[in-house]
Amino acid sequence: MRKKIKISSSPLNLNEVIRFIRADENGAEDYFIGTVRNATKGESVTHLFFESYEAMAIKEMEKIADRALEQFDINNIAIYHRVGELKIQEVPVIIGVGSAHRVAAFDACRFAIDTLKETVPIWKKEFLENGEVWVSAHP
Amino acid sequence: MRKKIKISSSPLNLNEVIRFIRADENGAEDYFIGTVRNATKGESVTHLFFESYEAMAIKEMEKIADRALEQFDINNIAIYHRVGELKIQEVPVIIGVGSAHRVAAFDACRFAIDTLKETVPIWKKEFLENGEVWVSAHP
Amino acid sequence: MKVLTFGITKDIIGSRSLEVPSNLALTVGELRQYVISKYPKMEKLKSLAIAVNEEYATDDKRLIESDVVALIPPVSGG
Amino acid sequence: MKVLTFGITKDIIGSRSLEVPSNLALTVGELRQYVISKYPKMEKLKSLAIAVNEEYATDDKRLIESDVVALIPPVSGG
Repeated sequence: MRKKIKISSSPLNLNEVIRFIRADENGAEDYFIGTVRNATKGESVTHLFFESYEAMAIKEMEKIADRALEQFDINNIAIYHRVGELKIQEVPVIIGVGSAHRVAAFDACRFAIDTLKETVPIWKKEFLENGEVWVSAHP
Repeated sequence: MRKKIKISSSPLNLNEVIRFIRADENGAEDYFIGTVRNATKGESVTHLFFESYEAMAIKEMEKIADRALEQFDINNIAIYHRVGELKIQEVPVIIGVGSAHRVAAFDACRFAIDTLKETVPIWKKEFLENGEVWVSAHP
Repeated sequence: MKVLTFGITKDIIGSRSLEVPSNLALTVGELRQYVISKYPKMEKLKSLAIAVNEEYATDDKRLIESDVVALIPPVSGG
Repeated sequence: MKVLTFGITKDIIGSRSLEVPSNLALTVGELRQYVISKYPKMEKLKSLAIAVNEEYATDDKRLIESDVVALIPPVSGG
């Protein structure tokens, strides 16, 4: 098994991701971890809420993993996303990639998070000190 | 404290790296983990041995961290390297970077591992099925 | 035909789904027009994609009653 | 003057350090020449840098007895 995809309303388990990625034939691993930041565009954020269209999001995440395995010289990839309410410092997303050499791991990891933000049907609502907003909804 | 450097003969503690990097003002973290691969240039590897000129290696790792903090829009960086004998799948190096946005974290992490491999006085001996070799020593 | 709503489209419509008369939305393009005409706030969105059977669909895609259809406002995961 | 050795230079010399007569190595460049002439295998290395007081040093750097000097063969960390 070369890819592992998960959407969860519980905290994401980085050790589970690492156990999946670590392998005898890997010399390099890259992990991208998104965390909830305390501010956006100069405004304080109190917390976030993530909603997904889960069945479709899983399919889109699998497409990203398949494309990464095809386009980059990597051995395995995991894409985990959390949904529900998240506080500052909590982790909405983890992407792990394993490869023989480091350049492919970096490139594939970056490709995966960039594409996830463009195609996967997951929506983030920011709760600011003065109100709330669905991120990127409006021009 | 924005940088943390360590050379250790015990297994590197990823959770310690994460605790150092995780911060309210970070929205992105990138972790590069080097692992011992079971083969090199088609030959089986049984294990590796890493030796350092520790006092100088620490200085060079600190220079890399300082340059990364100066050149990239990141908040913090950790560079950990292990020495001694390492088996397949064990971890010689961890680099962690935290930033508000992901591009800076990826760029700084890649800069740090690329530069480490060029400047830090640490040497790797590969133990192959037929003999042993100091990596990169000869043209 | 039942249309699922997510994110800001759920807030605009005030419900997790929307019932659309099938004869008013024979294609994905017609469905979008119907939704925008009924909920003008939808026109203010940066984009409004439509998924059919959990895949992004183009405007000329024909809809049938058994399709699983969903409104996909601009995504913002990660 | 005592010179520290690491990696393959330690293996070539067979010791963790090397004693060099100070008058034969007034500069970093002269030290390298001395080491290569005494241990010809050193010339086969891809590079042989020299550190003085834990910093990479250029060939024209003058050496004094109290300097901490080390041979730095090609590094391969990571």
